[in-house]
Amino acid sequence: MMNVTEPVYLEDKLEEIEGSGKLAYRAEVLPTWCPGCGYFSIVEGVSKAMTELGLDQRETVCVSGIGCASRFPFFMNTYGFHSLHGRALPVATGIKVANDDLTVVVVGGDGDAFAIGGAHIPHAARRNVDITYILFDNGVYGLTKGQTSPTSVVGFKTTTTPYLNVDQPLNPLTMLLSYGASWVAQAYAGEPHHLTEMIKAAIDHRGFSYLHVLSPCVTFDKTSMTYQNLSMKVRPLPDEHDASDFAAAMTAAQNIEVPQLGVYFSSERPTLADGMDDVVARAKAG
Amino acid sequence: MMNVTEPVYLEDKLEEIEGSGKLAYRAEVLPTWCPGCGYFSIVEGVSKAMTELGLDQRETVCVSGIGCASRFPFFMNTYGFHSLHGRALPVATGIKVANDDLTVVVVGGDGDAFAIGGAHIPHAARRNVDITYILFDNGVYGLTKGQTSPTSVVGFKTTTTPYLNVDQPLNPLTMLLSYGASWVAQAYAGEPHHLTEMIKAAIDHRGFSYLHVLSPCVTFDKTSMTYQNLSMKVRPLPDEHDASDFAAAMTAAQNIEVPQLGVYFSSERPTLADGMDDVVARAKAG
Amino acid sequence: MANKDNHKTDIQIAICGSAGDGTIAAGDILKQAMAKAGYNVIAFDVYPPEIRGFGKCIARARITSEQVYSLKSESDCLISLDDSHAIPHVSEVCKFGSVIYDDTPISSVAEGAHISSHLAPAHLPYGVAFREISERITSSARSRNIVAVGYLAGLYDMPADVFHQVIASKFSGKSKELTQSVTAAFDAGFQAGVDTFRLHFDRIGAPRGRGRQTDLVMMSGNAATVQGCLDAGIDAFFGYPITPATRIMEMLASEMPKRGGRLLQTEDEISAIAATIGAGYTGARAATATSGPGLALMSEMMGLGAMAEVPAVAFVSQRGGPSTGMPTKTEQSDLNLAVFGVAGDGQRIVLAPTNVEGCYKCAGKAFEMAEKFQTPVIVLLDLYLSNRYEAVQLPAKNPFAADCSKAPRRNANQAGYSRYKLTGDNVSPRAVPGDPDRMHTVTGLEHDERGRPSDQPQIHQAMSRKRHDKLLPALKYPGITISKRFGDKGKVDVGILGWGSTFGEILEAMIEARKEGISCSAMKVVMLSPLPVGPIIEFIDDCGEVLVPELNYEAQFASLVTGATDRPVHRLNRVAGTPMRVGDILEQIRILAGRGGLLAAE
Amino acid sequence: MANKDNHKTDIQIAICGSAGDGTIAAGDILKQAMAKAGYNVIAFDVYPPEIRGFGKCIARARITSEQVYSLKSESDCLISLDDSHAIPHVSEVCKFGSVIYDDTPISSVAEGAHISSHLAPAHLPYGVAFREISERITSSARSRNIVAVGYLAGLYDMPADVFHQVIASKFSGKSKELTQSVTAAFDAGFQAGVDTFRLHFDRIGAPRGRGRQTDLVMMSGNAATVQGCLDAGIDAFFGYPITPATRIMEMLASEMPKRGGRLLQTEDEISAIAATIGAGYTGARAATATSGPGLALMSEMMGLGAMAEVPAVAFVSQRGGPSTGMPTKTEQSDLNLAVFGVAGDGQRIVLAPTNVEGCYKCAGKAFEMAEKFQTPVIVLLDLYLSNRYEAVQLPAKNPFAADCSKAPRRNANQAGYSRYKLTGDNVSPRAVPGDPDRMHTVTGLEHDERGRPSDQPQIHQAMSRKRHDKLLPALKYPGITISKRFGDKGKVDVGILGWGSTFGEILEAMIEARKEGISCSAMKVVMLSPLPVGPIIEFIDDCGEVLVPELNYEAQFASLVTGATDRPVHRLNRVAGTPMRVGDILEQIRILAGRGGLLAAE
Ligand SMILES: Cc1ncc(C[n+]2csc(CCOP(=O)(O)OP(=O)(O)O)c2C)c(N)n1
Ligand SMILES: Cc1ncc(C[n+]2csc(CCOP(=O)(O)OP(=O)(O)O)c2C)c(N)n1
Ligand code: SF4
Ligand code: SF4
Ligand SMILES: [Mg+2]
Ligand SMILES: [Mg+2]
Repeated sequence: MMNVTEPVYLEDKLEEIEGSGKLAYRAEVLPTWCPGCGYFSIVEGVSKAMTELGLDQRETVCVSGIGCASRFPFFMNTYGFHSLHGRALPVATGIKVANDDLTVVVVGGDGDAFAIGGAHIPHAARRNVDITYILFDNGVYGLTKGQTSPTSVVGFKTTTTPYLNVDQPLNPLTMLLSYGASWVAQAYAGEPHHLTEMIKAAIDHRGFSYLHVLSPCVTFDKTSMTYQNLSMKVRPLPDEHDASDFAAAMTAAQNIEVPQLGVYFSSERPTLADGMDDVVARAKAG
Repeated sequence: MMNVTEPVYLEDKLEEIEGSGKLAYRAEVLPTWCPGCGYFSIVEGVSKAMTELGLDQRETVCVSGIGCASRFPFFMNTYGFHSLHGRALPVATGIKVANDDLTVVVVGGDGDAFAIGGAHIPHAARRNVDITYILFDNGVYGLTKGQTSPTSVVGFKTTTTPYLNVDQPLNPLTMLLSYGASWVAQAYAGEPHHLTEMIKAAIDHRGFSYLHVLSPCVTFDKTSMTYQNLSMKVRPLPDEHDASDFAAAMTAAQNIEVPQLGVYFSSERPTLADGMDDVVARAKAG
Repeated sequence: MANKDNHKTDIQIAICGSAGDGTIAAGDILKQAMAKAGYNVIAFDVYPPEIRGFGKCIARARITSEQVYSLKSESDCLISLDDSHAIPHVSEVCKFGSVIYDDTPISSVAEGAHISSHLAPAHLPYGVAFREISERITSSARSRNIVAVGYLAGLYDMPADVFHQVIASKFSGKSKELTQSVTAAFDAGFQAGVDTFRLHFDRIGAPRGRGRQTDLVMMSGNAATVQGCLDAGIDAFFGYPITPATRIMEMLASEMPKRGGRLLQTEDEISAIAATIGAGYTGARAATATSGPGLALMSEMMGLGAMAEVPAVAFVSQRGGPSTGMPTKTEQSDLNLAVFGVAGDGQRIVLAPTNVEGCYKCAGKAFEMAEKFQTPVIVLLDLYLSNRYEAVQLPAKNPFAADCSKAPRRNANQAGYSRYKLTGDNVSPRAVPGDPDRMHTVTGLEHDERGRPSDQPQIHQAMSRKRHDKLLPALKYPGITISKRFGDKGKVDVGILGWGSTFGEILEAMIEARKEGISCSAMKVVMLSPLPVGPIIEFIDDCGEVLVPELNYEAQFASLVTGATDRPVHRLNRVAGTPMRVGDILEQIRILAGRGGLLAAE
Repeated sequence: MANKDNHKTDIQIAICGSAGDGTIAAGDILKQAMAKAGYNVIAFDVYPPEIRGFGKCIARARITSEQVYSLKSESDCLISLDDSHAIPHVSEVCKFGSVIYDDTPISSVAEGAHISSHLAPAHLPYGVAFREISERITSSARSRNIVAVGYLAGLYDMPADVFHQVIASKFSGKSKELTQSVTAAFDAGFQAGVDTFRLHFDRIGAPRGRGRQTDLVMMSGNAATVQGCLDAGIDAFFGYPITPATRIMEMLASEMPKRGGRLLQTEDEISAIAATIGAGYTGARAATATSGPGLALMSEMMGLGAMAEVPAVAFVSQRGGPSTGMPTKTEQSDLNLAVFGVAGDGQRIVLAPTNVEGCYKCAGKAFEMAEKFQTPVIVLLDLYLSNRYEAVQLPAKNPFAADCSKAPRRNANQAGYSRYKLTGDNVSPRAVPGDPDRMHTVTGLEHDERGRPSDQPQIHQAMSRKRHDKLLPALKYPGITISKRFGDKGKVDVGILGWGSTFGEILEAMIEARKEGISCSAMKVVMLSPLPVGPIIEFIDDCGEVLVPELNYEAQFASLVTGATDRPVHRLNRVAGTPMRVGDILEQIRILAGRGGLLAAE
């Protein structure tokens, strides 16, 4: 497993991007993120995954809320909806209910998702809306310049917690599992290859897939979720891990000391659209 | 364990209430709920628990959102805040932050909590706000006359799902555990004695205590969460269950076929107020 | 009964009982039957507050041969299914009006508990053994409400057959026995009514225009709204229950799937409007429905709809406010929120129908406008309009256009597609996901024509103008009444300017006033945003004095009008939770007619 | 330099560079020092949009000996720390103004990339080796911004000592070496400036009034707001980050705990205002801060505050809208939302300060009023006011009252305590949790005096009146300016009616107009709800024509005023994302003065 302990700089990536032919899925404008931001690997990974999956750009929609992460749709050459802080999931749900043929990729930051958007995740998951939700977790509010987020560690010093954060962080993986998400995985911006594989699998999954991506904010977090720290901590899920075993997934997800990368849980069940088709069938049967 | 398969009628309870001396904690007005509503046992249980704990009414605040359940504060002779649909927890958090001496009991329905209020529960739990949250789960929207709720079972027929509900219900217990609630238990309106014990323990707990109460809506649910069905299904947690073992709690909570009653998880950790005191201390130390 | 024909009919029946008595059901059968018989019917039921129990229900129906616009404040007949609830309403029975009640209370009641001891001398008492008859005929007391309706029908010489038809259709699906026993209960009551000695004027006259029975249907404002959605071809609906809008979602939930439509009860109002906008973004016709508290929560997302220029329709049925307020009482106090409740200069279209037929029209047209102008559209109803029943005739053929979206020209240069192109009519050609090679991102950030975020002064200035100006043509939108004047033409002494459900009472008051020889006319304003300033100014300038009656405390519409026209108006505000009284409006008209320019005095 | 004293000073410095150049820091040192020196300073920094990168920063400071009210549209001196960003701003440098830039670019730059080739003939160029000097003195180029400030100070003959003091305090806490090297960099620049041959009028005159140095402090609107909260004894704060309000929470986060106060960053704005109201319910002084999008989300909870009559303070700093809009640009387009954005007739107090000192006053008084009138209070700021710096003098002694709550009388009958008692002043004695034997439940449902849910007509009518009338005395609240007239007294040709940050530009324009002999005066309205209708009408009736300049597209304040006064006004609206230009206002004044009554023409 290759570990990146150095930030990935945009400059270094430029030719690679151009060479890759992945530009089909990339807008002309290059991301305006800070050099070294983990998000570059994600936009990389998504376009690579889309290329390899051969997705049709005009049938693909990227939906986001507000935040650095949520700038994502502007950097993609697909249809995009840059919505409101915390509301990407309900917007995406509306899109899928109205047009189930579309491939919908939802992205957002940790604050966007677990703070202001917290009421929507359980329902997108339990309804098994057929979308892919990629969560950019940098453990901080980037766009507003460095406040604590629901995934910030205790003791984290920010502009709103100058005397250190005292709130215990949330555990997104156990949460998503408890919501009934039919596919749950974790990746790390510092491991672009694995990240890309995960993105492919997530988009491939029929139903609600949740991909949690650990991604350093090089500008507002020098102490906590840095490349240095993460690269030392992360491990792959043990080979013997059985992604069809919910209890096992729950147990693995409880290990917050050592963030494990890979697919925690994967199962097939009817999507929201399936359910709605049944409803229509029953209604027409009368 | 005594099982009630018959609805509890207000009339039958009247003298008992009067005789009980628990009226100290009861408003003169009797609850306006439908005769037989499971909620009567809860208002009973809370006043009984308060009597036995000898709580000071003027130092006690009952906070609620909107719903049949949320009418609760009007029926209590304590301070009360009947707030907005889904917002009981943030209101209660403000109350405790401002005055930590108060005993705060928050009540709400399944829709109030897990639909519109869903964003607030994770944060009240992770911050370990020192309040007691009693969730009246009847698996339906009572006050608005019978629509599906986040805990309604698949196949449930309501006015908004005339062709049957297709959304998989949420599992509040695993959710609250994943949020980091420091005390999680389940009770049943049909078992008033156990219910009262649970309420006492919940109020006793220092930190965020979550008590999930299964409570039939006799008016809008004739098929699903009825006294009949519940009384047949519920079981006590096995005696060997260790409430200090988080993993064990998680496992027990995953059993949705057989709702188990009792304390799933209980642990001591600093409350939000403790954390804020530390912050003040650090600030003053400079 | 030749005399019947040349005998105008205008009787109002009030049926009063508790939730358990089948009060609403009885009223329902009555109004359905009389509409079937070709009468003009306006009905409004009053429910107990949201919390369950044995609260009071009142079903009121005004049955007339001529077109009328509201209920009367006095009823001609009161039927008591529960004396404890009905007694306070004896006072609403007019002189020589009749009171029908059960003369066999289960137990001998306490002193004063029986309604008969509360009647005025001028009231005609009819004590009938509802319960006894019901028990005799159906071996249960549960049909006593039907017996009462039957008695009324017999007493007033109403045609039994239409009642039979209504009962049959109402219980279709239920067991045959049930239908039969209910019918039997009705007939027994009917006979009792026929056998009762009664005065001539109890009888009702002939229905208005003959042979129209078939196409006259009894409909509530909510039902008409639903029909409008269906005829406009609604694809998706997202809603969260809240009184008095819940019924809209409930009716759509049973109708839409039959047509392949999709409905989702969301986790809250924010997600309801978010999903509506998400669906609208794909080109679908989508809507949500809520009341004031829900609209408040939707405010931010409505602003996104305006900024990103996404079509969306929101039905908002007002109730008593502020906050949770009075969920089962009517009020018109969410106008400010509907028109002004958005961060920044986030305009949108706001329509407020004034009657049941208007609900149908506005509902359908709302989808057209949302699409045509790429904007959120709010249709502002209120509890009185949502739950009020009128006998209406819907157009034979579907009046709504299927697709009003301005699509990009086929062979237009697709490369640099500009979602927010500045065009002559300020509406930009709109591509949706699935369209080839017009990929773009919509956003709530200010943006250039391509949709790229920008905070350049000239761009914000140009886009602000675009978003404002593109809505103005809505004021000339075909097939819907934007504003309309009634009554005397030209200069008049008194003008009444109204909106929403209250306009029915306004019309009644104006008609009365003109009978009294006061020169006056009334104008209804259906489009509240953008506001038809021109026509309103014309109207105001034609009137010596202008009165604006509305059901709110802050005179929200009056202030809106004055703010937009620089014209002073007189305000008449009531917040009783009940419809405005025709008499109250009339009184103000008289005062204004009596002495002009008491404006200063106000 | 005797001539210094009788020489008025009014120079505006603009420092322009990219986020990495320490542009804002340089401007900060400059304005702090000049304020210390006793000058009147107004400063406003422009940041790049929220998303990170190397966007343009501009720090502008206007330094004067007399009191002024806004920045000038032209600067007297431009310092370029990055030519690519500064070049577009050469045009804002006035005739004979100076442009200071680095004459040693790292590499030989491309044709036209150097600012010197963009100067106008009338500009005085000063090429200085910032980078070289910085590297020589501090062996790093990072202090070139300090060198530039030093050069400016030397060039303009500013007192070096105050700069030394500011640098010292700014870097206190940092290493001693750092402070020394920075000071050294300043001195090197200063010397270079002194040694530069310069024209007389570059020198600045004496500061205004002597010996006031000490009590003059440089403060931003947000900082003044924070000071107001602290002096009013804020107990609890709940907020969610959003530009441009975030700084309020951030400053409170470091100050409140020192005083034992508690601050919580909540999960969203709904919980922020909910917790604020929860805290207010216990009797604490609590507040939140947000911008338009957050206020939209708070709308429902604000309505609860109004209905349940709970004190709460919300600071709302406006930015470009609608929706996410332009987060780093200023605008005044949330007035409608602040005043009308609530379901039902849910009134509240809305205050809009017009300058930094006003932020302090309004912040403190907001807590008093919220308590006294048992209501939510919105303090409406905007980005320009939040981030604008002024040299202000805060009152020597704390001007805010500690407890303004109307408590129940000790020996009042405690049994049936009525939380919502109807009283003479419409304010009910308020018990809070902990008070003995006054247990009660507050609610968003309509309620009787005891707080019991009720939808009785007379109760709703009475409570609606109570909630409306209780706020009216706020219009006479002591110790705060509700509205105020400036300029010519009595009848005037032109009146300018303004609110919020724009009033600075309005005053400047009025002063200019009067210099031109136009009879005019200006009125600022600080309380937007309830609106001081009386004074406004008086003012309007004194003016031949009234102009309402504001930074929004829909003329929100103008419509509010007309709606409340029946008086027409002229509208001047700009949505450039930047402050209103004094020249634009002046031009309108001239037009209006030139020919009255062109109203019809409008
Ligand atoms: C309703 C609303 N509240 C607050 C904001 C301000 N805001 C923008 S992004 C953001 C949080 C960003 O953090 P996160 O979601 O973790 O994304 P990141 O920037 O870290 O990628 C906030 C609070 C907003 N735009 N809208
Ligand atoms: C913002 C808002 N949306 C909707 C409603 C309408 N409403 C009142 S209670 C309720 C749900 C009640 O269900 P639940 O929370 O399960 O409580 P229950 O009545 O079953 O005890 C709804 C949707 C409201 N009052 N406010
Ligand atoms: S602020 Fe942090 S999250 Fe945002 S772009 Fe920069 S590095 Fe990435
Ligand atoms: S409706 Fe259901 S929940 Fe509400 S009071 Fe009646 S039985 Fe209880
Ligand atoms: Mg983040
Ligand atoms: Mg429920």
